[in-house]
Amino acid sequence: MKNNIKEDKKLVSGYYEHPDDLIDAVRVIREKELPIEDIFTPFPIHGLDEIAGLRKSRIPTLGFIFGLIGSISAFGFMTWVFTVDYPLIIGGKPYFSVPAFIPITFEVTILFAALAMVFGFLIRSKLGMGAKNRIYDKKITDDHFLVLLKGDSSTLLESAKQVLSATGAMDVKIIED
Amino acid sequence: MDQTFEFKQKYKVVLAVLLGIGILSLVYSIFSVESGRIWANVLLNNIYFLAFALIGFVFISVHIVGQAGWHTSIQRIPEAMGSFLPVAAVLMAILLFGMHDIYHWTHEHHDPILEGKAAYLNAPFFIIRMVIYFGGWIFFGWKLRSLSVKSDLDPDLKYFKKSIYYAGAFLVFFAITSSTASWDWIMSIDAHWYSTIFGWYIFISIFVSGIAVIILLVIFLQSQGYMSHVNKEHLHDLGKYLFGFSVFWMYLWFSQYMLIWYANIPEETVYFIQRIEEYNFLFYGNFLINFFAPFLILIHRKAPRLKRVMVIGAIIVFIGHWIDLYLAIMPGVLGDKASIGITEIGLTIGYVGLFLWVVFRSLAKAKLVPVNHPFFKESLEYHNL
Amino acid sequence: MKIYWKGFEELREANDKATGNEFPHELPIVLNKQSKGSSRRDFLKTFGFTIAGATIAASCERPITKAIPFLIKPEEIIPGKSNYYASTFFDGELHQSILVKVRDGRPIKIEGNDLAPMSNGGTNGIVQGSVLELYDNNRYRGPLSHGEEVSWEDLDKKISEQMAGADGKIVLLSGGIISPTTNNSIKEFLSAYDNSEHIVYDPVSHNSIREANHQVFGLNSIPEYRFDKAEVILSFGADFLGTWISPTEFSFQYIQNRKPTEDNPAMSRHIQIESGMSMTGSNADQRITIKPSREKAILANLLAFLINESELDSFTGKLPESPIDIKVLAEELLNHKNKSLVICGSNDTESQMMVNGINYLLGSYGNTINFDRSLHSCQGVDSSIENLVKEMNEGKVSGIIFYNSNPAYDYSDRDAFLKGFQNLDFSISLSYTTDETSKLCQFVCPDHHFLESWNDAEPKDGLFSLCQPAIRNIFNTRQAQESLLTWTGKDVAFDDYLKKFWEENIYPLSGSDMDFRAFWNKYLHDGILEIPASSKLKPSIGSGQLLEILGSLALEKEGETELILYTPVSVGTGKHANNPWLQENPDPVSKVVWDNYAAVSPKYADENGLNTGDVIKINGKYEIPVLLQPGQMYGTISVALGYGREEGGKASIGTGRNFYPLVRTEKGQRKYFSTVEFEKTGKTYDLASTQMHHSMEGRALIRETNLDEYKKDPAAGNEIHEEIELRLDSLYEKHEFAGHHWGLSVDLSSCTGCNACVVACNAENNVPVVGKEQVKLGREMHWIRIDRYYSGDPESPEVLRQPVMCQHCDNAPCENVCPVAATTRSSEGVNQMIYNRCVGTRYCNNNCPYKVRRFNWFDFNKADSIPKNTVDPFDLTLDLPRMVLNPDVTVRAKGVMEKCTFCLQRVQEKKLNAKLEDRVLEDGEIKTACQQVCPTQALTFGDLNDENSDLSKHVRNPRNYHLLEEIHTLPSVSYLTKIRNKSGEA
Amino acid sequence: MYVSPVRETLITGNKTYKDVTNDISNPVEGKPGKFWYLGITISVIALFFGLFATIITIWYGIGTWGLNKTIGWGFSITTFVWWIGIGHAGTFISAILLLFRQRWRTSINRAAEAMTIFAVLCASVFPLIHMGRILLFFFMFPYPNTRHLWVNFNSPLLWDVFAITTYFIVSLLFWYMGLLPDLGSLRDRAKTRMRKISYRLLSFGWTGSMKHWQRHEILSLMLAGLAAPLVLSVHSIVSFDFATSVIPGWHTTIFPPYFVAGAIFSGFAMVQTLMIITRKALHLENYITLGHISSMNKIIILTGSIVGVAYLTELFMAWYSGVEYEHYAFINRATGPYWFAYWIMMTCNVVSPQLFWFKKIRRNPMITFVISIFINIGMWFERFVIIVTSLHRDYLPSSWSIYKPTIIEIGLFIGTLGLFFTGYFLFIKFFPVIAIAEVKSIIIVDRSKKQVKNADSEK
Repeated sequence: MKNNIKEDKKLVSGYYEHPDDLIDAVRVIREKELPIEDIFTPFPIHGLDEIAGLRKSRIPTLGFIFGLIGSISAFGFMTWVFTVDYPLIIGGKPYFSVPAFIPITFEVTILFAALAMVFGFLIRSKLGMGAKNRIYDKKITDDHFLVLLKGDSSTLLESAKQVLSATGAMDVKIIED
Repeated sequence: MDQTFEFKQKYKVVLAVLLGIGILSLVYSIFSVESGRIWANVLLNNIYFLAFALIGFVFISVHIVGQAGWHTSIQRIPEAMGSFLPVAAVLMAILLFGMHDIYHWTHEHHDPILEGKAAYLNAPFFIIRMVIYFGGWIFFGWKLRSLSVKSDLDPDLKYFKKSIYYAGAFLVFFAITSSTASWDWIMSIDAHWYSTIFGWYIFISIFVSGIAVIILLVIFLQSQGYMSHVNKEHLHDLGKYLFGFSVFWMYLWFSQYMLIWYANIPEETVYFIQRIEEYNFLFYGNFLINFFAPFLILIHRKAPRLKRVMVIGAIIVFIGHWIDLYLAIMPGVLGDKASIGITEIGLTIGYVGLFLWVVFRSLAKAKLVPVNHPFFKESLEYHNL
Repeated sequence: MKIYWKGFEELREANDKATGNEFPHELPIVLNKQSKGSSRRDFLKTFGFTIAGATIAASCERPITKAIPFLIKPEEIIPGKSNYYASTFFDGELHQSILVKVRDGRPIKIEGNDLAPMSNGGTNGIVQGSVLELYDNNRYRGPLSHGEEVSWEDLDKKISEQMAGADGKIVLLSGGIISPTTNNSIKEFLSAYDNSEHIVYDPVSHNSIREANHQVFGLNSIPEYRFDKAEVILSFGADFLGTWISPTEFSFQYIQNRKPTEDNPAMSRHIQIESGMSMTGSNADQRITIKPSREKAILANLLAFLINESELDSFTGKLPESPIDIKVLAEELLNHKNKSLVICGSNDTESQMMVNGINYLLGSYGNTINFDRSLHSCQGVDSSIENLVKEMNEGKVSGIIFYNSNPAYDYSDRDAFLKGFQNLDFSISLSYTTDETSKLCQFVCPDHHFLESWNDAEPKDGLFSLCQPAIRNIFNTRQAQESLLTWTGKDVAFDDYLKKFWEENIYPLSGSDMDFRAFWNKYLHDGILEIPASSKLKPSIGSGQLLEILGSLALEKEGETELILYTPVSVGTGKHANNPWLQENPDPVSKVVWDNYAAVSPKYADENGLNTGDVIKINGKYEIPVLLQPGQMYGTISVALGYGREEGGKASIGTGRNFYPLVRTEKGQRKYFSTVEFEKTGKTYDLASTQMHHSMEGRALIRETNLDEYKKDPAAGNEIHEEIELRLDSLYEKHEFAGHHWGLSVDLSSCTGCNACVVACNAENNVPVVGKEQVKLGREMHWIRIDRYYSGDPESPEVLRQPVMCQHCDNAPCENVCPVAATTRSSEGVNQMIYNRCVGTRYCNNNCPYKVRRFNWFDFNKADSIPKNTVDPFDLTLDLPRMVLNPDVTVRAKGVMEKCTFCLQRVQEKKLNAKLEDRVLEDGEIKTACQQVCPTQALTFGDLNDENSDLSKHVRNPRNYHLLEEIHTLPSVSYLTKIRNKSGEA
Repeated sequence: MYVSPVRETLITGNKTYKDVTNDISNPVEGKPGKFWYLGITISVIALFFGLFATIITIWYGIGTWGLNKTIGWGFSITTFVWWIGIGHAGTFISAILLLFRQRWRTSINRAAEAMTIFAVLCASVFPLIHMGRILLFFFMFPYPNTRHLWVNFNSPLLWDVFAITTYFIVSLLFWYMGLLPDLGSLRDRAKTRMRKISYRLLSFGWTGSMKHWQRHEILSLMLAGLAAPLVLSVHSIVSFDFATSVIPGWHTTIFPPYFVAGAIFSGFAMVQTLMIITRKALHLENYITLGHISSMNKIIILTGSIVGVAYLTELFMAWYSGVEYEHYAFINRATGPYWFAYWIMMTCNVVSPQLFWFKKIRRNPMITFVISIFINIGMWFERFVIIVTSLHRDYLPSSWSIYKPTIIEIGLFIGTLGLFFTGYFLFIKFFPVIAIAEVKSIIIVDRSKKQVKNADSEK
C-alpha cells in the first residue's frame, strides 16, 4: 500500500477468490513468519486484522480527545460570551444558563469528534482527492482477495512464492516498482 | 448446558435474613415514624421491584419481536424476574390502605384544578385501573413464561411463533399501561403537576435498573458456577444496554428539566423548585449517579467485558434509580420532611430479599436456558462487531 | 461646502455614495416668493424647512450632499430638538387646542394642549392624524383656473372681475366656523358685495339642538354639557364619546366620574338607548336597543311620566306606545335629580325639545347643562343649503365660494346640487386638497393647511384658542381668509389682520393688564385665553309649553327595516377620508378598517340568510357588504357615512361607499335614519378587520366587576391575581433593574376604546400603513391595539376592551428565542428590539403570548436595498409624506420585527433634559405617545422602582393585574380591572 | 458464524461476489432508461419553480407568503421539520441499526443515507429562506465582529443552526466514507476516460488494503456511535424550537422523544417510497427483498405506535393539566378550522401503519408504497398541526387568525421536492445505490464457488 516504494523493493502477490481461503492462507503465512506487505480485500473481513497481526487503530482515542476539546471549547466559549464578554439579559434567564448551553456543547462535541476521526482516517490512510495509491489488481474491488508479501531478499521472495502457491493463490507473481 | 438452578439452603438463609431486616425495620418504623413515610416507602419499593418484574418481560418481548438471538442464553433470568409480578400485585393491593397518606387528591378538597381532574383521579377508577394493569401484565407474563417453558419439552416451533404474538401484544399493552400507571402511582402524588414525558421517563428509568438487575443476576449465577455459556460478548451487549439507556435516561431527564426550566411556567417549575430547594444534594446527585457514573465507567470499549466493572456499574445504577424514584415520590408525599434512614434502607433490603426469593424459586423451576429456542445456537456463537 | 451629519453611518454613506439630490425636484419649495416682509418666524420656517429636508433625507437613508447651515442660529432652534407651538385644530366640526411638535422645521406630531379646559391635554385620532394631511400628496400645489396653473395675481384679477360682474347672488358656502377673526373677514367680504350671503353647512347636522333650545328657551345655542357632574347619564343614540359635538371634551368629563377608588367608590351610571352599537353604547353600563323610529315614543313617555311626577302639570293625552318600560328609567333619573343628564343624538327638533323638557324636569340646567359657555360649532342650518340648491337650480346664484365644504360629496341630493351647479357663472374652491367640489370648480384658490395658518377659535363663549403656523406653507397656497380679504380689496396679511382684530376686540374683552404685545405673546405661547363667563343664564320653561310639545308630536312610522347613518369614529364625516392613518385605524366597535358596511344584528341576519361579507342592495341602488354586529337592534341596519369618496386621493377613492344620498330631509331637517328595503345580491365582499375572534373564550384576560362588588372588595373580579402571585416561583433569580424600571398601567375602566392611541403611536413611531389587502391578511402594523370582546347575548352583548401593546415582560418569551439576540432587556427593564440586528425569523412573534410584535412583511417604508419592491399603496414613501416621519425613530426595513418600545425616544429625551438640568427625573414627566393622547387618561407610565410614582400606586392597587400573569412572563404593563355600574339595572 | 435456519434469507438469487459487483454497478454504467429521464426532467422543473419562488420571496419579502401577525411560521417551517425528519431514517439505518447489528440494513443504508443528505439539504433551505433578511443570515454564526456582538446561545433556533450544520457534515462524511470502497469498485470497472478520471478522484485512492479496512471499520462504528445520539439530538433540538416556548400545543415535555420517533417514522416511509421504486426500476429485487420491506415496516409500526401513544398522551395531558389554554388548543386541533389537518394526521400516522400488523400487507410492496405515501402526507400534516394550529389560536382570542398558504410557499415546497428528487436521480445515476462491499460482507459464498449458499440474516 505504500505510495513510494523504493526502487529495488520487490513484492510477491497472489490472490484468492474466497475469504476463507484467504484467512487460511494468512494463518499459514503468519506461522511461517513471512512479512506481509499488505492484504487487499473487496470487503472487510472480520478478524483479519488480528490474524494478520495489525495493531488496533487509535481513531477512537482521537475522536475522544477532539470531542473533549469540542465540548470544553463550546461550553467555555458560551460561558465567556454570556458572563464576561457581553452579558445580556435575555428573557430573564441567568447569564450563565447551563441547560441552554448543553445542546450546542453536545453538537460541537460530535462535530469535532467526527471531523477529527474522519480526517485522522484519511490522513493516516493517505486517502484523499487525487491520492495516487497503487492498484495492484483491478479486481480487488470485485472478488479478488490479494495478498502482498515482502520479497526484499531472494530467500524471502522464494518462500513467499511458495507459500502463496501452496495455499492455492492464483496468479502468483513478483512485482517491482 | 442443561443446567438447572438449585435454590440452595444457603441462599435461602441469606435471603431470609434480608427479609428479616426488612420486617424488623418495618416494625421499627411503625412505632417511630409517621405513617406517610412508611407508605411512601412501600410505594417506592413496590414500584421499583414491580418494575424489575415488568422489565423482565419487556426485555424478553422486545427481543422476541425484534427476532434477536443473543438474548436467548440469558432469557430465563428475565423470565424469572417476571415471576415477581403476582407478589407485586399483592403488595400494591396492600398499598391501597395507604392511599390517603400518599395521594392528596383522595382528600376532601375544594380545589378547582383537582375537581377538573376528578374524572380520572378518583379512588374507584384508580383501583379499577390498577386491576386492569395487573390483570394484563400477569396474563401476558404468564403466557410468555409458560410458552418458553413448554418449548423446553417440545422442540416444536409453534411455541416460538405464538410467543411472537404474545410478546407484540404485551408490548402494546405495556406501552400504554406503563405511562398511565406512572401517572397514576407517581405523577398524581403532585396532583397539580403534569409533564407529558413523565411516563416515558419513568419507563426508561426502570428499564435501566431492570438491565442492571439482569446483569447482576447473570454475574451472580456465573459466580455460582451456572451459565458458563454466557461469554463476554453477551455481557458486552448488556453493558451496552446499560450504557446506552443510561445516556437515554439522561436525554429524557434533560429534555424534561430543560423544557420546564426554559418556559419557566410556575405550574410546571414547582416540581423542580421543591426538589432543588429541599433535596438539593439528591437532585444533582441523581443526575451524577445515573448518568455520569455509568457513562464514565462504561464508555471504554473494554469496560463492558470486565465483570467487576459491570458489577460496580450495575450496582450504582440500581441505587441511582432507586434515588430517582425516591425523588419522584418523597417530595410530593412528605414535603421537606423526608430523609433516608432505617425505614428506607431496611425496607429496601427486605424487598431485595423477597424479590430474590421469588426469582430464585422461579429460576429453579425450569432449565437455565431455553434449549429448544430456534435462535439459541446463534447466541452461543455470538460475536460483537 | 460643509457637510452636516448626524451619525457615523450617515457620514460614511454620504461619502460613499455622494450621489442623488437632497431635494428631489418634485418637492416644490418656493422661498420668499410672497412678499410680505420677512418676519423672524418666516426666517425660522425657511431654515427650519431646510434642516427638515436634511433630516428627512437622513432618516430615509439617503445620501446627503448639501445642507445649508444656520448663518446665525435662531436662539430657540437646536437641531435635533423639538419645539412645541400652541395651535388649534378645527376642521369645521371638531375643535381641539393643540401643541404642534416641530422638529427641525417640520411639524411631526400633534399633542393636546394641557391648558385647554375642553380637552385637558387629550386629543382624538382625527386630530392626531391631521399632521399627515399637511403632507398629503393630494394637496393643491398652487392656484388653478379651469385646471390650469395660474399666478395668484392673475387669478385674483379674474375672480374680482367675475364677482364684480355677478348679477345674482354670491354665496360663501363654508363649513363650521368658530373663528371670530375669520367671521370678521367674512363679514368684510360680504359687505363688499351687495348680493352676497354666507351659508354654513355641516355635512352631519346637529342643528336641531340649537333649534330646540331656541324654541324652548329662546336660546339659539348649544349648551355646555357637564358629564362629570352627572350621576346618571341617559343618552339616546348620541355617540358623545366618539363623534357627538365635542367627543374629546365629553370623554374627559365622562371618565372623571368613572374612576372609582377605594376612598371614593363613586361612579356615574350610563344608560345608552340606541340602535347600532356605537362606541359610546359599548361603554354604557346598561344598553337598550330600539329602532330609531321608536325613539320619540320613549322620549314622549318619559317626558309625560316626569311631567306627571312633577307638580308642574299633568299630561293626560294619548301617548305613543313605548317599546321599553320607561318607569324604571324615569325613577332612576328622578332619584338623581339635579345630577342626571339626558342627551339625544337625533337631528330632530321635537326629540330635542322633549329632551330639553326632560332635562328641565330633572333639574339638569345649571347643574349638568348650562348655557354660560355655549358651544359655537354646529351652526349649520339645514334648510339654508336646501334653499341654496333650490336657488342654484332657479339660476338665482351667480357664484359660490366653497370654503371647507364639499357638498358635491356629502350633500344628500347630489344630483340637484350638480344640476344647479351648471347654472353658476363662477365657482371658487378654497379647498387645500382635491375633493369632489373643488374638481368641479372653475377656480381653485388653495387654502393653507391649518398647520400653516394663522387663525383663532372661540369654541365656546369666552374661550379663545389661537392657531399659528408651525411651518411655512409648503406649496404656493394662500390662506382662505386672505383670499377673501384680497377679493374684498384689502391687501393685508392675515397674521397682521388677526393681531389687529385681537388688539381691537379680544384684548379689551380680556381685561388683561398686560400691554398688548405681552398679552399677544403670552396667549400665542399658551394657545388658550379664557375670559370669565359673562352671564348666568338659567333657562326656564313655561308650564304649558311641555304639554304643547307632547301634544303636537309627529311620530315616525315604524319600518320593517330601518337604516341608521352614523359618523364613524375613526374617519369622521369624510373630510379626513384621505388620511391613511385614520382609514387604517380600526373602528372602535367592529374593528373593521378601510370600509363602511351594513351592520346587522346576528339574529336578523340569520333570519334573512345574511352573513358577514354578503353584499346587499339597499333601496335597489346602494350596494354594501353586511357585517354581523352583536348589539345591533333587530330589524335595523347601520351604515357609516364619510366613505366612498370619488375624489381626494388614493386612500379615500373607492374606500367604502357613499351613503350621504340616503340622508333624508324632512321639514327642512336632515334625518339620519329611514325605512329601507334591501335585497341580497349574491355577491360577496371581504371586509378587512383587525380582529377576527370576538369572544374571550372564558379566559381571565379582562377582569371586570360591578361597582357593588367593588365596594365590598376592591379586589373583586381580580381574586385570582393574588393566588397566581403566590405561585410565581422561578427556577432562577429575577434580574433586578437598579436604576429605573419602566412600566405602564392601563385602567380598563377608563379606556373607552376610541383608538386615538393607535394613531398617536403611528405618528410617534413611524408605523407604516399597509392598506386593506394586507389587513385582510392580518398584517396591520399597529404597535398598540385595543382588543374588543363581546360577552353575553349576541343581541345585546356587553363589550370589553383592552389596550394591548408590548408588555415588556421581565421573563420575555420572545427574547429567549431570538437567535441573534436582536431583542433583549435594557438595563431599565424595557424589552428592546434592535432593528439592525434582526434577521426576521419571526420566532419571537410566535413565542409572544400577547402577539404584539409586528413584522415588516414587505418593504413598506422604502428602506430596503432591493429596488422596486416597495408596498406602499398610498404613496406614503414619497418625499412629501415622509416629512411626517419622526427622526428619533428608525424607519424599519423589510424583514424586520418591530413593536412598542415604551416610546424610548421620549424616555431618553426627558432623561437627558433632567440630566442637563442636573435634577432628578420627576414622576409623570415622561409620557408615552399613547398616554399623552388619551382623552380619558387611561394609561400611566412610570418607574416601577419609584415607590411613590403614580404607576407604583396603580401596581399596589388591588385592581391591578397582569395579562396572562399565570404563565410567568412578568410583564411591566399591568391592568386595572374594569368596573361597571350595573347597580339598579332594570 | 452460525445462522439459524429459521431466519429468512437476506440476499436472494444465490449471488456471488462478482454478481453483487455487477448487479449494483450496472445501473451506474449503463444508459439510463426513459423513466430516469422523465423523472429528472420533472424534478428539475420543480426545482426551477422553487428557484422562482425563492427569488420572489427574497425580492418582495415574506409578505408573499400567507403568514400574518399571529402566525409567523407556516408552510416553510412545517416543510423544514418534515424534511429534517425524513433525513433521520438514513442516519437511523446506518447508525442505530449498525449498533444493533441489523444486517438487513446493508441493502438500504446507502440510498437512505443519500436520502438523508438531500433531505437535510432541502430542510436547510427553509430556515434560510424564512428569514426576513436572508442576506444577513451570517448573523446567525458567532463570528468576531467590530460590534462585539455574539449570538444568543439560549435560542433553540441557534441550537438548530449548530445541530443541522453538524448533522449535515457528519451525515455527509459518514455517507462518503462508506462510499469510498464502492467508488473504488466503479473506478476499477470504468471504461471511459471521463469515468476513469472522475471515479479516481472520487474514490480518494481506495485500494482495499486491510489497513484501510481496519480503520474504515472502526471509523464506521465510531461514526455510528456518534451519529446515534446525534440523530436523537437533532430532532430533539428541532422539537425544542417549539417545546421551549410557552405557546399551548408547543410547550410539552414529550416533544423531544416524540419528534425523534416521528422523524424516524416519516423517514422510513420515505425510504420505503424510494426503495420500492428503486428496486423495481434498477432490478434490485434480490437485494431489496420483501424481507427488507417487511423489516422496515416493522420499524414503521414501532415508531408509528410511539407517535400514536405520544398523540394520546398529549391529548390526555391537555385535559389532565386543567389549563384552559391547553384544553382549548387540543379541542381546536380536532374541531377548529384546521380539523382536517388533525384528522389527516391521525388517520395517516396512527391508523394506517397499524395495517402492517398483518404479515400479508407488510410484505406487499404495492400496499406498502401506498401506505408510505400516506405516512409522508400524515407526517407533513403533523408538523402543520403543531405549528399552524397551535399558533393560529393561542392565548389572546383577539389575535386569533387564519393562515392560507400562497403559491409562493407551495412553490418553495415543490422546489425542495424537486431538489430532493433531482439529487436522488443524480445519485442513482452516478453512485452505487447499494453498498457493494457491505453486501458482500453479509453474503456467504460457498468455497466451492460454484454453488452459492447464501444466508445470513438479522440477529
